Amino acid sequence: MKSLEVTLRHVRDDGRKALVPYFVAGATPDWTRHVEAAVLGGADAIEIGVPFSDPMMDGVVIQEGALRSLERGTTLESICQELESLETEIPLLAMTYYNIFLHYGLSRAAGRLRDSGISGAIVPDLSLEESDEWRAACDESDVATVFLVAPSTPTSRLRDVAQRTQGFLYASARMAVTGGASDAGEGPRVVASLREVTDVPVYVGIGISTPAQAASAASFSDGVIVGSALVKIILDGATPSDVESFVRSFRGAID
Amino acid sequence: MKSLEVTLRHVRDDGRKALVPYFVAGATPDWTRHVEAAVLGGADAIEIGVPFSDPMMDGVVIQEGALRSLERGTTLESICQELESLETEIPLLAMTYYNIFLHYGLSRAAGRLRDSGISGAIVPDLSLEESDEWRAACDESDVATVFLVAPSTPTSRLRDVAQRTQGFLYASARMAVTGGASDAGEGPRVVASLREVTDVPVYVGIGISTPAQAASAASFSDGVIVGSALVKIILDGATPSDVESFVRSFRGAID
Amino acid sequence: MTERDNVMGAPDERGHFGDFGGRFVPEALMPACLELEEAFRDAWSDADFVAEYHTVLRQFAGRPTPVTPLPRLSKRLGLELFAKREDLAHTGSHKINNVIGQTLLTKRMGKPRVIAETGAGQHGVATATAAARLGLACTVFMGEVDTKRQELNVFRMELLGATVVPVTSGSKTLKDAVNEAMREWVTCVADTHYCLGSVMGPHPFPWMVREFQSIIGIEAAAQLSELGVGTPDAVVACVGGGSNAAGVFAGFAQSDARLIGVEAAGGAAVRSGSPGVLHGMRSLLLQDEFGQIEEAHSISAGLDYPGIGPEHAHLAATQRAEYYAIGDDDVLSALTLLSETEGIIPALETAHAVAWIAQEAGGLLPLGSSVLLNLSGRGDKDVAQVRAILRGEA
Amino acid sequence: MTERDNVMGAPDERGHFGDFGGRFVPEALMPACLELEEAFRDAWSDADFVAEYHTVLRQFAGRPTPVTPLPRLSKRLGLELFAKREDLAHTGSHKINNVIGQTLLTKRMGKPRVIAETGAGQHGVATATAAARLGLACTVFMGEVDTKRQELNVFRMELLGATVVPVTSGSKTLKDAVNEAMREWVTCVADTHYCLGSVMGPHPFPWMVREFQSIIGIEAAAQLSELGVGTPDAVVACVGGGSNAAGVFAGFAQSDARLIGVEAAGGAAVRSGSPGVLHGMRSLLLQDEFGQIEEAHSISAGLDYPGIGPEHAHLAATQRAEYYAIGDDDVLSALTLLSETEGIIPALETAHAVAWIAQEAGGLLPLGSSVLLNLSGRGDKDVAQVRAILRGEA
Ligand SMILES: Cc1ncc(COP(=O)(O)O)c(C=O)c1O
Ligand SMILES: Cc1ncc(COP(=O)(O)O)c(C=O)c1O
Repeated sequence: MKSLEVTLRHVRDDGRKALVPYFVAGATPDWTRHVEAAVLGGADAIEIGVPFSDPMMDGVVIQEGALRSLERGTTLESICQELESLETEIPLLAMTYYNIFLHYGLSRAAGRLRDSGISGAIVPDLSLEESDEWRAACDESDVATVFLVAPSTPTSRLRDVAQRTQGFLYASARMAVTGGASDAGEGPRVVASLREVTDVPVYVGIGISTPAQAASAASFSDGVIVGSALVKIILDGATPSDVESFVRSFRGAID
Repeated sequence: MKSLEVTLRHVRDDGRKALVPYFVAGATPDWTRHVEAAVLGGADAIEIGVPFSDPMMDGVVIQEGALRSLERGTTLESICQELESLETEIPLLAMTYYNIFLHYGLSRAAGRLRDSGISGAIVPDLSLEESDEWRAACDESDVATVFLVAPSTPTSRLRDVAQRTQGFLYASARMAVTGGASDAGEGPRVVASLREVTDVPVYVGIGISTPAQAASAASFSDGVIVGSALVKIILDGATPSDVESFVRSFRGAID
Repeated sequence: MTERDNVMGAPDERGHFGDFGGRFVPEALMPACLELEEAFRDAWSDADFVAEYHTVLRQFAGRPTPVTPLPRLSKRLGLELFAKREDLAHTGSHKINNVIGQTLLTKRMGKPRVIAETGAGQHGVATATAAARLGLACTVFMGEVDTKRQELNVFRMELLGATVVPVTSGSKTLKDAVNEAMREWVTCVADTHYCLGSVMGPHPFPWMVREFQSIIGIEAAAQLSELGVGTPDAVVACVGGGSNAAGVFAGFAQSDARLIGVEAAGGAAVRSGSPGVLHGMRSLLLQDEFGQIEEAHSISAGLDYPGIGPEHAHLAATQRAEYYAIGDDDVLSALTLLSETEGIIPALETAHAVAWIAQEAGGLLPLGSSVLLNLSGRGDKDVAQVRAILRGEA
Repeated sequence: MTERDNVMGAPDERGHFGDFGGRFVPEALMPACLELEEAFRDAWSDADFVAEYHTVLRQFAGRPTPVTPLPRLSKRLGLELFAKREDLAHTGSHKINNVIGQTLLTKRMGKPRVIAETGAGQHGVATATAAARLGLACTVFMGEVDTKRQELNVFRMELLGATVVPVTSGSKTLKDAVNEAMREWVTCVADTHYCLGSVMGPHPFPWMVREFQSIIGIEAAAQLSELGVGTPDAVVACVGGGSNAAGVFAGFAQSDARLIGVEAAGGAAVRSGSPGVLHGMRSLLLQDEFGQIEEAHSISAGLDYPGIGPEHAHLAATQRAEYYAIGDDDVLSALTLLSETEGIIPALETAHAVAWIAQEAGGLLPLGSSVLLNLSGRGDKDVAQVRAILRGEA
């Protein structure tokens, strides 16, 4: 079992719902301060979005964040360097599209992640079927590979994905790319099906933009991922303390 | 033999080269004065162009004359009425496209021409093959049908056309629509071929725009037709006396 | 031979279809018309020429064009509709059939150059295309008004190596382009063929162009049989000069099918015209009380002609074919209808035929009738115009 | 089975052509890709489906398109040239072959709607066309920049009843239209098929689209035999995503013919790209040193794509096919050359292949070679652009 999973199972075993905020690395100059503020606000893990030119699974907010970050010259390397100075105990996960790692070299990328304190990776366009090489590379460096499932995933396939995921399973609450949504989506059904096939922690994401939505999602899952709503306030100019209280409000709602 | 031909043969028998100026009837309000001036200037016959919307055999000058005339409301009827007041001994010929006569009614048209003093008609788009009805109508009214030949007309066909034409044969000096030209064209060859098959008077036209050209054409034919060059000075504002001296200059050249 | 057997046969030896047709041209052009007639008669009875014509149509122009069942529109209208797809022929309309025949004939006559008139530019583009293919020089006369309305077609002709001459006389549209082409032809008839674009003009053009277009109807009749339809109840085509209609009618002249030509209301020579002579033929023409030719007015440049081919005048007179007229207003909705239901954007010309079918389904076309629409051309050339009209910009 | 026998066979069960291909999509889309694969496998081995596909191609799309000998250009270049005339297919390019297959499959899967991406609009128009024919709803994603450059194609799609969504993300061109279509597909995959326009994307698209396009090569091989040419020395096609090239290559994969793909110099994924993952596939991509995808730049919108279909990457890697690049400057003169010598105005995309042939006659193409050019589309859509460029306005 990868360190990430060990840690996150502990969180669950402690009876705590995990809160995982998502950041677009490099979207603003002080992005690592935002990450630290989120930790202060009560995050259990952090998703570090590495910007890609063609973010096919992302809605307009995260696209905009990625664009700004790329325009600032952000690269996987620059992110890893900046993360080296970040002091935190909680797990960091890299989230990006496969081409970034592939181009960097898979083993080299996994090693670079580990060296900068990242213990997991979410690669939304890397299907289970194509993941052997990446998982092998991650294994060399104790980086966990987190897979997603969606409302469209059939039960037979849920089992396969659950078997391969490491750290947790990312359950999309809806058939949509990242971005706000007003309804609860299909989270309850998806999570219920997963419970039948796995005991890995299940976190719900995609479209969770308010503390109330987070509370509802946490009620049937092991944790929630908050992305676009957070990225939006940052793009709109939030200070680290704004971020801290934003995260705290979600923390309060799910505890 | 139609009266027109009797008259024109007399001209030839008198050793005189015929001069036939062309006018677009109605192109200017005082067009009949122009005609009278031409008679004074020494014309032997006059071609009265009845304007048609689609003058396929005419170049830009006569097109423009026809357009102006039509805009002034000219019709076959209006022309005939105006001609009734014209006092002249020399023959008048109507020149127009077949649709004008067809639409007026062939017999009625021929009768109307005769009644207004017109003794011949030139219909450039009426081929020999299609001319039976029109010639029959003309026969009822002693109107002569003048045919054209062109440099492209083969010898066998020259004979047919010469046999049918009445009054004279209109020999096109060149393969062109009406309008000025600088060279002598193929007039000599065409006329020479005609001499072999007919003794009907042969007049040369198309592109004769200077007295010198007229003199040259008259040297091998029985007469010349002067169209665009004359219409041009009229459209440019010539007075009746301008017309008279214009015609006189041609008269002088061919005598 | 019964009368029906002779429907759409050859004209008499002077080119008459009943009271219409003939050869009303300046003497300067008579030898060319006679030479052309002889060359055509000779070529058309020469198996090698006919084979070459068919080979070029097949290999170059994309024939046979298919007959397409139109199931969704059929259902909408309560008819059994089929479309003969001339829109799929090279350059986008039936015009190519004729110019391939005429340019091959030009080569055979040993002439190195063709001239043509064009309205919207379809016939001009087709002629420039066939001329490029054979290495013939090509000059196209086009009304100045049309060169401006159809800039891109002017450029297409130029890309194909043709020279486009804007015609500034008269109404500066199609009718005047014909006049100007005739005037030009007089000057160069020895080495130039006038490639006329429809079943009009002096004999042998109306007959020859119909023969070159009859491939449409011959193919369609065979294709409908293959589809199990047999003879359709009606064959419907738009009519400008009448070449696509004549071409498709030719395949059904001896059958029981009703032959229906649809003119533009503003250029309806059969409905609003009277007999007269223009452009070398005796036919039905729009003209005023003095015999002056009137300008046609139609949303579609290809139907913007004040006359109709003489054979159509004869088919109308003998009632073998019926002619109706459709106004501009109904044309746009017909264009949209066919586009949305069947995925085929027709030319504005063709849309007249569609409009008539849509209007008469259950009327002059009893429900359940089988109908062959001659889809004479594609609408791509018209899309900018239609857009401007629908947006109220034109 | 020798190695050659397997060239252009089916990919492995996960959709790999050698090192390329596969299925790199969000989990949300995996079931749709799997379902599609199954539906395609099932349909493609169902004689009724295959027959229907062929019937629609024949009756509606105008297949077979001819192979046209190009005698005048052949003489000019010292080659023996033939063109496979996809420009004559309905809507003006090979794109219709693919969308007919995919829309029939959509119906078979019981989905009432399709979405598509488009660059210049050719695939969008083709999809809107096939959707209209079957009564499917249709939404087309098109970069905002392209909607402005190609206003008339937007309007054509609208006439056909489709909704066009301008894409404002990223470079606002084709690449981003694909991203946006994928994003949309995630939200509606249950009732919507994503009708991808080239041999790209996740398995089974590259394979399926190639199968639907292979009709080009299959027909061409038979037609060349009929013409007595047999196997040509070379088969040349332009390559954007690579669907027309794959389609024509498929008919000659097992032969001795050289297979030659011509990319736009500004979008030359084989010459200037490197392996990567984008739009669901592993292939050759234009990318910077960090793996960010670069924008392609080409005079022709249809080649303005930074990737290439995975099977082409494999054909390049195994050297079964050769890939070259042609710059914008040579494209216009090639377009003019074909127009003037043969009377066919090609699409700008196609003109790349023409330019390469003209450039390499006597070079990489020895004099006397027999060459099949895949004439993927007609140039009408490009005429306004070409005119503006030649006049120095663009
Ligand atoms: C598509 C199309 N249909 C019809 C016509 C009308 O000509 P015709 O009546 O000779 O077929 C034209 C003329 O340009 C045309 O382009
Ligand atoms: C005429 C034409 N050819 C080629 C292409 C390139 O696509 P592909 O490489 O998939 O054939 C396009 C794309 O729009 C096209 O319109």
